[in-house]
Amino acid sequence: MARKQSEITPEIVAEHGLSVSEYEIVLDRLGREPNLTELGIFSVMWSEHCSYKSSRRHLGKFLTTGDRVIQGPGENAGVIDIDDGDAIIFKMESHNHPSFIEPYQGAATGVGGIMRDVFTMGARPIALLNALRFGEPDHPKTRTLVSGVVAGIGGYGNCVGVPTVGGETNFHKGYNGNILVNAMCVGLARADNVFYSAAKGVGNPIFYVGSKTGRDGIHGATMASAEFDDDSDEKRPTVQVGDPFTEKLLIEACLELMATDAIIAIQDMGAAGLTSSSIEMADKGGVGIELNLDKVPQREPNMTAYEMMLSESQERMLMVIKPGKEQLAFDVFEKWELDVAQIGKTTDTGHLVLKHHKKKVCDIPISPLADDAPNYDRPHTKTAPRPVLNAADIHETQDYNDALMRIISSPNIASKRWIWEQYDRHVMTDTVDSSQSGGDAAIVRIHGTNKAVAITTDCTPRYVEADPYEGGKQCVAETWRNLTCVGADPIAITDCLNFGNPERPEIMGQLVGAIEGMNEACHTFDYPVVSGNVSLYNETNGQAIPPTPAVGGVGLIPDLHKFATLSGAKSGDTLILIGE
Amino acid sequence: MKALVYVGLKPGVLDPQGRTIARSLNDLGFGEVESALQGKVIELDLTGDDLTAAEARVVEMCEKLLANTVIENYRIEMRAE
Amino acid sequence: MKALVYVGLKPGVLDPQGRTIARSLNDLGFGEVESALQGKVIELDLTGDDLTAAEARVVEMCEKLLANTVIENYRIEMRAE
Amino acid sequence: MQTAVIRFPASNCDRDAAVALEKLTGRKPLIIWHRETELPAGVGFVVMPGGFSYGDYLRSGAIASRSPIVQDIKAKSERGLAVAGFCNGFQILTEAGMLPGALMRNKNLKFVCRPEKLTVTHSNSKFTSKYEAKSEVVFPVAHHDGNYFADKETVGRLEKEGRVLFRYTDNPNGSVNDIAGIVNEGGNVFGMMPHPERAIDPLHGGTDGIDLFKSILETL
Ligand SMILES: Nc1ncnc2c1ncn2[C@@H]1O[C@H](COP(=O)(O)OP(=O)(O)O)[C@@H](O)[C@H]1O
Repeated sequence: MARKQSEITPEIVAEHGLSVSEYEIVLDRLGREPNLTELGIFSVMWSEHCSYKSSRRHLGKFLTTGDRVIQGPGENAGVIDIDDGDAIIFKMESHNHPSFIEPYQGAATGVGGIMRDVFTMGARPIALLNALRFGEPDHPKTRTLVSGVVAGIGGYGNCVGVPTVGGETNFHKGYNGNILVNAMCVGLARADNVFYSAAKGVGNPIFYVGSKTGRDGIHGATMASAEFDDDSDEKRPTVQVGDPFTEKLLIEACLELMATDAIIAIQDMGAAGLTSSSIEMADKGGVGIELNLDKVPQREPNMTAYEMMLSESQERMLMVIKPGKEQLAFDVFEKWELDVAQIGKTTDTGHLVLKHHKKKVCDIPISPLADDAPNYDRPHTKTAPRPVLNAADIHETQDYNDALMRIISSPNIASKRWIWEQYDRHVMTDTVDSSQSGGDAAIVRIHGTNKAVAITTDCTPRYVEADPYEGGKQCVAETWRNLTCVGADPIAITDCLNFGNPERPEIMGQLVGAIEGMNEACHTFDYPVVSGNVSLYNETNGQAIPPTPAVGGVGLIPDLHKFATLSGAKSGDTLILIGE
Repeated sequence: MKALVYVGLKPGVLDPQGRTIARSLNDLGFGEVESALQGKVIELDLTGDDLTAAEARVVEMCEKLLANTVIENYRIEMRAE
Repeated sequence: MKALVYVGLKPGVLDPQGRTIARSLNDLGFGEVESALQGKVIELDLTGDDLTAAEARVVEMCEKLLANTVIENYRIEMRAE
Repeated sequence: MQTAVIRFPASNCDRDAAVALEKLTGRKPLIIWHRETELPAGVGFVVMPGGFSYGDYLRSGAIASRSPIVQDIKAKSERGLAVAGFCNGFQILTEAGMLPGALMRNKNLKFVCRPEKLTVTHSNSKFTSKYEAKSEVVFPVAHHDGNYFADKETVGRLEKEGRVLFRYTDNPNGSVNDIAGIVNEGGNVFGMMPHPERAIDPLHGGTDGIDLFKSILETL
């Protein structure tokens, strides 16, 4: 491989977010200097987002197994058994930063991404939820952010035709500079037809399906490097635009192909699209991968290998097809009018090899990319406990009417109807209960049966801020209670851990405390974590967001003749208070 | 006075609408269509008669509301009529 | 060759988008905006080089798909480049 | 009675419509792909389902309305074939010229999803014969482009000829004369923005939609 000795300067390494010591490991594992494409690949694989380098060791503490767990964390989404051969596949994910930059598209692509995680595994998405945190209502940016985010979530979910059945919305000044947009998707599959990402077998064809690859979302480093910018007059936007129409076609096409036995492995192209999807598939399957980038469907001319590998264009999937089933795959995807191409094959080299314009542009061993990813034990300090409020110190209000008015007019308590009325809650005609009734959890019937899943998302950041451990416990417990309240047996949770900069010990302390508290609740309830996502560095000018471990819970209602809802109370009914 | 504001996606931004339009024109037998882009035109009726001053204000309107400058470009055309 | 197709609402058809734009501009302090209309521009890349023949085809595209003549008017601009 | 549901790319209420038809006819409807050029013989009632055909790009329903199967359905409807379009299906029928007028962006520019009260204007139609005239029903709405518009003359004709079958009591989208659903001159092609197919099940959306299906199915 021809390369100039000086190609990778310390500045370029730094622009790629790799520390000096991380780059040392790259040099050591490769036994040479990487070229720019290879460096880009290491940088995204070892990014916080892909490698969970600050949180991995702590996430490992979570209870992740249980009687009903078919697949815990580690795949695109978690899978649980809901009897009769049915499985529920679900996950929650953040799209915080993109939504702050461009609220409509950021939120929309967040919904698209989480749905792909779910249907990648063979599930038809049946419900969406969203947990939103915004700044103060009178902050100058809040109004635009709220309306953009809500329109984006609705715009995507409504078009794809998956009901958005619930969520939560908070306003707090701690989110003025960093809003949180967490989306959860729940899908339904047959337990014996779940698809995984391990690319098994050598010589099997690799298919690319979905939208063409453009220069979307390729970050900083490329911008700075003139070599990669043909028309430098126009600074390239890093915002990705969602195309729910293509997503809908992808869902239908993938589910149609999944009903045959043509797919060996499948993975959606999320963050760092082609890079992380191909490496994860190869790593899990213990194989190598060779891709011919000339075959990648491209939206723009003159794309470099670097750009193709780092592009975050949306609505794309990578799959390993059984030899002999290529034509079947082409037929299905072409019927659904999707771009499709055979772009490579699995190999026995254990390497990721990329060819572009007949030249080898990348050749790196896969195992270090995945296994040697940094895994830090960042220093963490325990959050100092706050003094407990003494009830006696709080004066009784003189005017209960006024107190009540103040409570119900607070944006956090007030009706969220303005939001959920923009979401199609009824499509698929299995929504039994949703935001509309204000019940504690949404209820979605399993199509054609008399059972249902109950779904909720919860988190009270001010509790977590006061005491991460207790607050973490509370988030999990609240989902448990909300599911129980509608008559469901809680089964498992997903989570989205939104925190500030983990390199600050006090922030790391919040993260560790919350995880440990959540985990205690999980053990107490026998309520495992089956999937999740971590979003760190949510801070502006050194001001971190309130710690926000959003939890999504799923439970089963075995018999729809027995469930509870908020609607239906009549005057004269008896009210009963249970608990302390 | 009138201002015509043309708003379109920046080069490189995915235009799903344009793509879909081009493909369906092809399907309808218009094979000569290679690609399509969809943009917006906003026509504003303005009071006053100082075109230059008005244009500066329209730029402000674009930045504040009419265009989403994260993903869109705009172009302004002023007319006296 | 390029064709620019401008599609706008016919006079008399209520334009909720335009009205909202005008109102929000007023709210943002742009009192000079009396009214706004929102339309579409569709830019087509076409093969071939006979502008006149191509324009006739674009008219057909408008009638068949690009404009809904129940509520919309269209205008075509051909460019050689 | 054999019924059919047309499936366009990004239809998303095709299953909803199929469930409703199966429940009310006892027979699975045919699901017909938009690229088909001819409706199979024996189909007596066609539903154009809701959704976002072609992403609602260009205009809602526009691209779908140009697909091959719609041309065949249009021709057959001129000879009496019963057709109903709900939501995106209604948009497709207007774009195809099978019903007058157009569906524009909701007046407040927002997507709206809620149960909506409607008045059945009269029961002298193939689609409302099972309802009492002037009765009130609740169907869910879920749309972004449901603002029905037609020029004065057309609206006048629709009203005079009794072709407005449903009206909103609390207009959610700015439709002229609160129009929620209309039929063609022949009385055999019907379109509405609300979703009767989402109102056939007490656990989901109520059951007020059943009589609409019963009305039309009975005539076949
Ligand atoms: N962003 C949202 N998306 C969908 N539904 C929401 C959203 N925010 C709130 N809701 C719904 O509004 C209802 C009330 O929410 P909330 O005020 O959080 O009450 P509670 O804390 O009792 O669940 C719930 O049913 C919830 O699902």
